Amino acid sequence: MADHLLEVRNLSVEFHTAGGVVKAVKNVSWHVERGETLAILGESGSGKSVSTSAILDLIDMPPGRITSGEIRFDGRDLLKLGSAERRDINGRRIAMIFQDPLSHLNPVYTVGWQIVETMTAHGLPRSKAQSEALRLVTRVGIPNPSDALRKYPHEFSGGQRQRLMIAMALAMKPDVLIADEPTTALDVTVQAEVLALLKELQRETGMGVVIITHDLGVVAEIADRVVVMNAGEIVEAGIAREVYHNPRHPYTRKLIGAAPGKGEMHDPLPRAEPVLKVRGVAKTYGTFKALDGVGFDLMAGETLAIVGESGSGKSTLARILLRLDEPDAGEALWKGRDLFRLSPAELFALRRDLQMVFQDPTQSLNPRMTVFQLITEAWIIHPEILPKAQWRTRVADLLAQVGLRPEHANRYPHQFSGGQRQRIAIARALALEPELIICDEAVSALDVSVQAQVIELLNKLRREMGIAFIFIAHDLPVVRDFADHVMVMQKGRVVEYGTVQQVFDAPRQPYTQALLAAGLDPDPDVQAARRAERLERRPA
Amino acid sequence: MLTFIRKRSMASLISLVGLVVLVFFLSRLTGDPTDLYLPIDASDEMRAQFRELYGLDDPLIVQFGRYVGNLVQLDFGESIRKARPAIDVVLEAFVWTLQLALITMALVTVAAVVVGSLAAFRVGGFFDRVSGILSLVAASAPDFWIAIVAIVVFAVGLGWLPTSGTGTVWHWILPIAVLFIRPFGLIVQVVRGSMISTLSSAYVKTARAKGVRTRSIIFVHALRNAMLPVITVIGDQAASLLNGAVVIETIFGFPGVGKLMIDSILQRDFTVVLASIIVTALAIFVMNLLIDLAYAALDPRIRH
Amino acid sequence: MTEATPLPDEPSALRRFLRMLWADKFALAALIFLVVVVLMALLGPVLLGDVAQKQNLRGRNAPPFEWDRGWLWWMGADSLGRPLLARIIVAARNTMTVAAGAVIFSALIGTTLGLIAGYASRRVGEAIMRVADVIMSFPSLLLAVIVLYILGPSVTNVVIVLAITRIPVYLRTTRAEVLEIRERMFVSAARVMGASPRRIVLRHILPVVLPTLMTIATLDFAYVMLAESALSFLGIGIQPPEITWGLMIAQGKEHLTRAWWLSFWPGLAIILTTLSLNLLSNWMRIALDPTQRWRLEMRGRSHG
Amino acid sequence: QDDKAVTIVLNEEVDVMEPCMATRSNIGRVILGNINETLTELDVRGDQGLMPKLAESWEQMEDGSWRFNLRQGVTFSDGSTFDAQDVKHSFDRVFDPSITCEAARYFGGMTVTANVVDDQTIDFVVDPVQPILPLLLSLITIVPAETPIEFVRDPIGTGPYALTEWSPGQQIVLTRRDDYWGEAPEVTQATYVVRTDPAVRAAMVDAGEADIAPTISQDDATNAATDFSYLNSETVYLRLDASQAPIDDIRVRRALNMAIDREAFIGTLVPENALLATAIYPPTTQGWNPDVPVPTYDPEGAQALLEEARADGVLVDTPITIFARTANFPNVTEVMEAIQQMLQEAGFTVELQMVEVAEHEVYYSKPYPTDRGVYIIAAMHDNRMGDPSFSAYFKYHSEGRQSGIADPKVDDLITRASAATGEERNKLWSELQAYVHDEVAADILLFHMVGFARVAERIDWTPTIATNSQLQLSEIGFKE
Ligand SMILES: Nc1ncnc2c1ncn2[C@@H]1O[C@H](COP(=O)(O)OP(=O)(O)OP(=O)(O)O)[C@@H](O)[C@H]1O
Ligand SMILES: Nc1ncnc2c1ncn2[C@@H]1O[C@H](COP(=O)(O)OP(=O)(O)OP(=O)(O)O)[C@@H](O)[C@H]1O
Ligand SMILES: [Mg+2]
Ligand SMILES: [Mg+2]
Repeated sequence: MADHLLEVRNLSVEFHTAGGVVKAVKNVSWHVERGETLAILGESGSGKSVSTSAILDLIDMPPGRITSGEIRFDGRDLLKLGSAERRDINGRRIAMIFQDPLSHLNPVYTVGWQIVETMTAHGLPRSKAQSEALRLVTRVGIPNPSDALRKYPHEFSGGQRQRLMIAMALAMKPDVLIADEPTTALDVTVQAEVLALLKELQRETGMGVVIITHDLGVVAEIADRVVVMNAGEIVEAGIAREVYHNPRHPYTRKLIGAAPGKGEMHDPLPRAEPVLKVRGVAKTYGTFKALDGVGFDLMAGETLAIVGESGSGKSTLARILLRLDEPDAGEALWKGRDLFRLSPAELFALRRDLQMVFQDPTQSLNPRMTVFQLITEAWIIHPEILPKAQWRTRVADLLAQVGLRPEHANRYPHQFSGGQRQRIAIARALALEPELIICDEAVSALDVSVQAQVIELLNKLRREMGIAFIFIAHDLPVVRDFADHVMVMQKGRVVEYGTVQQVFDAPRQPYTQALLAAGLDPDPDVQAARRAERLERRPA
Repeated sequence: MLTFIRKRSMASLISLVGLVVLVFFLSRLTGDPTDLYLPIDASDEMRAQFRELYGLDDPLIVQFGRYVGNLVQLDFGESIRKARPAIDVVLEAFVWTLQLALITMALVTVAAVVVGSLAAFRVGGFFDRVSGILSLVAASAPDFWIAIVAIVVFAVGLGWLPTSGTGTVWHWILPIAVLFIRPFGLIVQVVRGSMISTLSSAYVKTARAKGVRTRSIIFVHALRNAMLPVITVIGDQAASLLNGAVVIETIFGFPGVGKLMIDSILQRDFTVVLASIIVTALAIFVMNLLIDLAYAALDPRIRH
Repeated sequence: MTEATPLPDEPSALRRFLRMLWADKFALAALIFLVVVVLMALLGPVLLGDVAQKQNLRGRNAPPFEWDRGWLWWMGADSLGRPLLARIIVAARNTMTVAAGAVIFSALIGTTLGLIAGYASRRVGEAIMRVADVIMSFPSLLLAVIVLYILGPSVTNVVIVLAITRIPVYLRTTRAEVLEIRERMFVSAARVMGASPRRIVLRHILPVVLPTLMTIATLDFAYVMLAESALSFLGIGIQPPEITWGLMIAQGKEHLTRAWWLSFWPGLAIILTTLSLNLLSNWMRIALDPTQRWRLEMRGRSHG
Repeated sequence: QDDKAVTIVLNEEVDVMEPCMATRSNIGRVILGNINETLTELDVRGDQGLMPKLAESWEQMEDGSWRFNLRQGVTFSDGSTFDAQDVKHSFDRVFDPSITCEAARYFGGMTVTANVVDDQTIDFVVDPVQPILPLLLSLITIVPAETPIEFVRDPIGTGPYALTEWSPGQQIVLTRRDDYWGEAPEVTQATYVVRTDPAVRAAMVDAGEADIAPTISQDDATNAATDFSYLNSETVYLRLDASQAPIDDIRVRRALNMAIDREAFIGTLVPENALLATAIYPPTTQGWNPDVPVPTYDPEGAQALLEEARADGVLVDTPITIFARTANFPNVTEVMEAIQQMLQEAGFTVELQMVEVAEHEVYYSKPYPTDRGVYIIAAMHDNRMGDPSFSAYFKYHSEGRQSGIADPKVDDLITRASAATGEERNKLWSELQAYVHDEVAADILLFHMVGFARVAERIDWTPTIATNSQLQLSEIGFKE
């Protein structure tokens, strides 16, 4: 058998948990060549992250255990290497971009320091590393790069953090880059830039890229070959366009069929008195204007999608509406009462009506509570919702609604994959039966089939219970399928606002147009055509 | 930051005033220094004369007014016992205590952080078990017991070190070693506990993925995140050392403030009690301020 | 969407805990030892109260390990010829009352204030911290003299004194941690759900702080027992004929060079108790932390 | 290093170096006889009684006043010459109201006037006439006439040594003077350090860091070559307050005395060489009565007495608290616990409470607290002066500050004895001792205590009954 750049053979990983042994990865084999991009697709929780963590020796052992297999790199089995040799490979020859950037960045060091460290750890002199860091940060598109290096992770938006992670991983120009959902938190324009960046680096250095994603568009854009995982096993593997056009496994078929952005757009609801009227909201951090005169109307049962550049203030707006942060100016009238001027007691009565699903599922779930406790907490706080006797059935019900199994109720958040965690967070929000849910990138971490399921669920909730949504997302096909109105933000301001049809079919602002143009099609052929077109337009 | 320090100093001043008022009045509830200073067969005239001489016959509030009046002119009063300005007596002793406390805490901090971190790195491993038991024994061993055994072994038996007293650097070794033990045991445990949780966090994984050395994963990535509870405990231990290590000072004949304070309390030498409380309180306030600054320095999320 | 199946039954929490306890033999031994200590505390004074007080000047300072004298004498006798083993058993009650009382009170009060200081408004927090400064710089010995002079020496009053002096550690530790934890996203999530500050603090923040506090509290057990010994020794703590382990150590100190066992056994009792508490609290910290629990569950499976 | 230099390790901090405070034992051990001298001196090694020091001779005049002839050719360490003016100033200084000199306490109830006759002669007029004035003068340290009326930090005296260094908390150094009037002592320099812990003091001599540790603990005194015991003039006793029921009943007081097995303590909790006390002052005191018996240990007798009292309606079951001072003397707690048990066995209801010194003082001295129930106080009394007058008035006179009795006969005996001289004086004191002990059972006398000193092998020195309060360097020699 010819030597591949990186090859995983018959890898099996299991975890010990309270509920018994979980076989997270079963006999998985794949390989990647120099200059090639392998995409690993698959349902959330199917073992994508675990199988790649094994390559860098990042699985906690115990409780995890590699029960079989080998990982060949450079002619050696990584699983048999000593820690010093392992360390030399990690970060320098094989690098990784993690799924969940906030918790993977050390909160007490500046991002500059963390990027520089990647290089100094492998012997680069500090001064050289510093200028290199600046270059990298500029390259991944962080505004004010030299300032940014001196800032701490919590001072960045989700997308910015993701880009910083990418900068860190690329620092040593590795032979193999493992990217675990690298663009999940990015808006499409930035996503396009990042993917272009990856491709460019790949061309420059000939690195092999293993990209984990659930976004078929990303696969179409970048992948040469695809591996599809389900329940810990590889169910399908092959050339990207072949898999897309001739999926053999039913799961793959389902996955492809579920790709969003193909359905009917919503017709606008008849205009009525808005339940939420936001005017002139402003917020500055220090001298930085995160929000600048933002306003919009939202009617009952309506979905307002907020799209826009990463760092444009979408999450900040959400936090302010929920009074997690205090605004500097503006008002938000919920059924005529200004949310910003309510006393804590008055606010409490309204809390149930307004819920939020956070961008980062790991951090928003209390690690010491079981799923059952997490969900039922809502009913402890608002006992009028549900009598205690019905809790158990209702929890099972909610879990089923978000595509989880009832036995998951006794598990703790760390025992779930990223996507599963997000579903728990959604279930928790639903438990309160709110009138408005603010979803901050709530479905970004989900694979398309689950995403479709969740969107379907949200749609149903909207239809049946009249729940309104503020839907922060960067995934335009999803927005297109789900939203009634779309608001486009850039640099803390609203640049465009209109119905879905208006925004998608006739964007007025150049930024919106750029955004739409950057969207990816799940069909590799379509993407290849677009790429060719782009190349033509750009003078050589 | 300067405004923070200024605000804090003002607040601390209020605490200090509160402390002085509290100590002044409460301590006078515990008896009259006359009875302790004069021999028990002293005559009534002698007693009256003594009280008048030291103003003990005035109402308490008058005495307090006088004390505060002098205090604002930085006059801490005379020590009845030692017939010297109380502040001189206290500062003399405090310099010793301060040195002892600083040296001990510096050593303790370094040693405990290293041992605790390494123990946390391999939970349940050999090093963890051994250091765990040793540190717990250290944290619960009676210090005078160790002190005397140490003197008998190292000074009398082996003749390596002087038994007690001050003078050369050798004289410092035993007191510091004995003082070291308890806080060391305690802080090792706190460091270990705190490190276990930080070592399992996601950013430690990132560091591993970057190929960072184990040493720097432990001491750079995890440690700084784990230090928050640790410095609080270090502060607490330092405060109790600043308040004086009575037992150690007594046994090793170390002229520190702890022994001075307990003697003055037992002899009701109130001016010295107050002066030493003011001096140590100032030191403790400064230390707490430094600790709060350290919090902010360690964790950017706490900065405001 | 599929029809919801009802939730499966949880495995009984008690059984799970017992299994995890079985998995950690150290913790199990520690628990057994502590149960014995508690039994000693409950029954000792009733069963052995008289034996422990019965003096025999001719048999004073009898050395340990004289197997022919009856088991009560195995640890030797004190300077009044009373069997040490019996005395240690009887002293367990006062010792545990003082230590547990002081630790529990100070931990409760300190933690509560720390939670308030960390989560309430800045001004309230600052005020509480300045009060903590005052307590921290109020020398514990002076406090002891004041309280015990005014209220008289008794177990309760010693508990009060020791509890007050230990408050600042818990307070400061808790506050420092709360400041960090309150910024975490799951706290925001709870706020969005409308959780009251009380609920957030108790349900979401406290469990994260608790392991650290538990480590400190178990070590404080030793600290308090020894501090009580120092108080007794200075004549301002619990006094004979009441007995505590600390007092036994203090009394045995006089005879340290000739009859080491007088202070050795009670010292050992303190060390073992601390050790047990700490092993147990380490176990608890793992057992209560869902991300760490596998350590015990796994071991339980492979061994049991 | 000079091999005639010695280091002495003391047990108690020296707070001030003020000559007029030299009656306080921690200060006296450094100053008395070393830096400052007195007119007279009590012989504690032989039996010569009162000996001349700075006074060459003295006599009582017709009118009861005393005339002292002073030594000539004596200079202070600052070079000035010693004369009667210095004596007068020293004397006046002690009684000046603007400083509190402890020596004044021995002159309670008298007015003393010092009159300079000439440079070498001084008269003391005492009202009322004071037969033991020469003895009292062994307590007054002589300082130069220029000494200010405030506490000094650099004492100047006529003694063989001068203070050359004092770093509080660390050490005090005395250096031998070349111009001393008397015979030059062997020790050239003495360094005093303080260690509160007895085991450390003993260890220091062992380790060669110190030459003399005047007080070490009984437990540490195990080496016959270096460790000496000495009667230290302290007497341990339990003071009874005869004004409180049921202690006001003589039978109860007797029973208390009979219930205690004093012998059992000797060689166990109390050192072997300690003596059972029959007076509140040690046997070396003038007028000590050898015929007063130690109360016999007789628990049954005690019980019988109690029953008898109970039958007469005395409330013998009233709980009695023993208050004792922590760290008052070695093993104080154990001794008190043992006494508690002995009393309980005899049928008393006794509680024990150990208190710190300030609280102890509240119970010990008048006015006695009335809200603390019936109590007995354990105390230790020091009379090293060789005359009962330093004890009798305070402890037994109805006006005495620590007296528990009010007996006209006792008052009368004390008044007469204090004024008497010679054999008459001794007889009266003996009578008082017997009466107080046998007839009144005023208190429970326990032990005359002994102390232990550790002396390095090269040093030739033995402790005396005065060692507690005085340690004359001139008495220290070296073995060859
Ligand atoms: N520490 C752990 N303990 C127990 N089970 C775990 C642990 N870590 C992962 N698992 C389980 O392993 C399985 C695979 O997880 P993995 O993180 O690889 O999913 P994924 O494919 O990356 O999903 P996503 O797309 O949602 O990130 C999941 O079912 C998860 O529950
Ligand atoms: N605590 C803070 N301190 C300083 N700056 C902050 C802070 N929080 C957010 N910002 C800044 O405010 C801007 C808006 O952040 P926000 O999280 O709202 O962006 P976003 O639109 O949600 O982006 P993304 O899509 O990447 O999540 C960012 O530029 C960020 O750097
Ligand atoms: Mg994953
Ligand atoms: Mg965001």
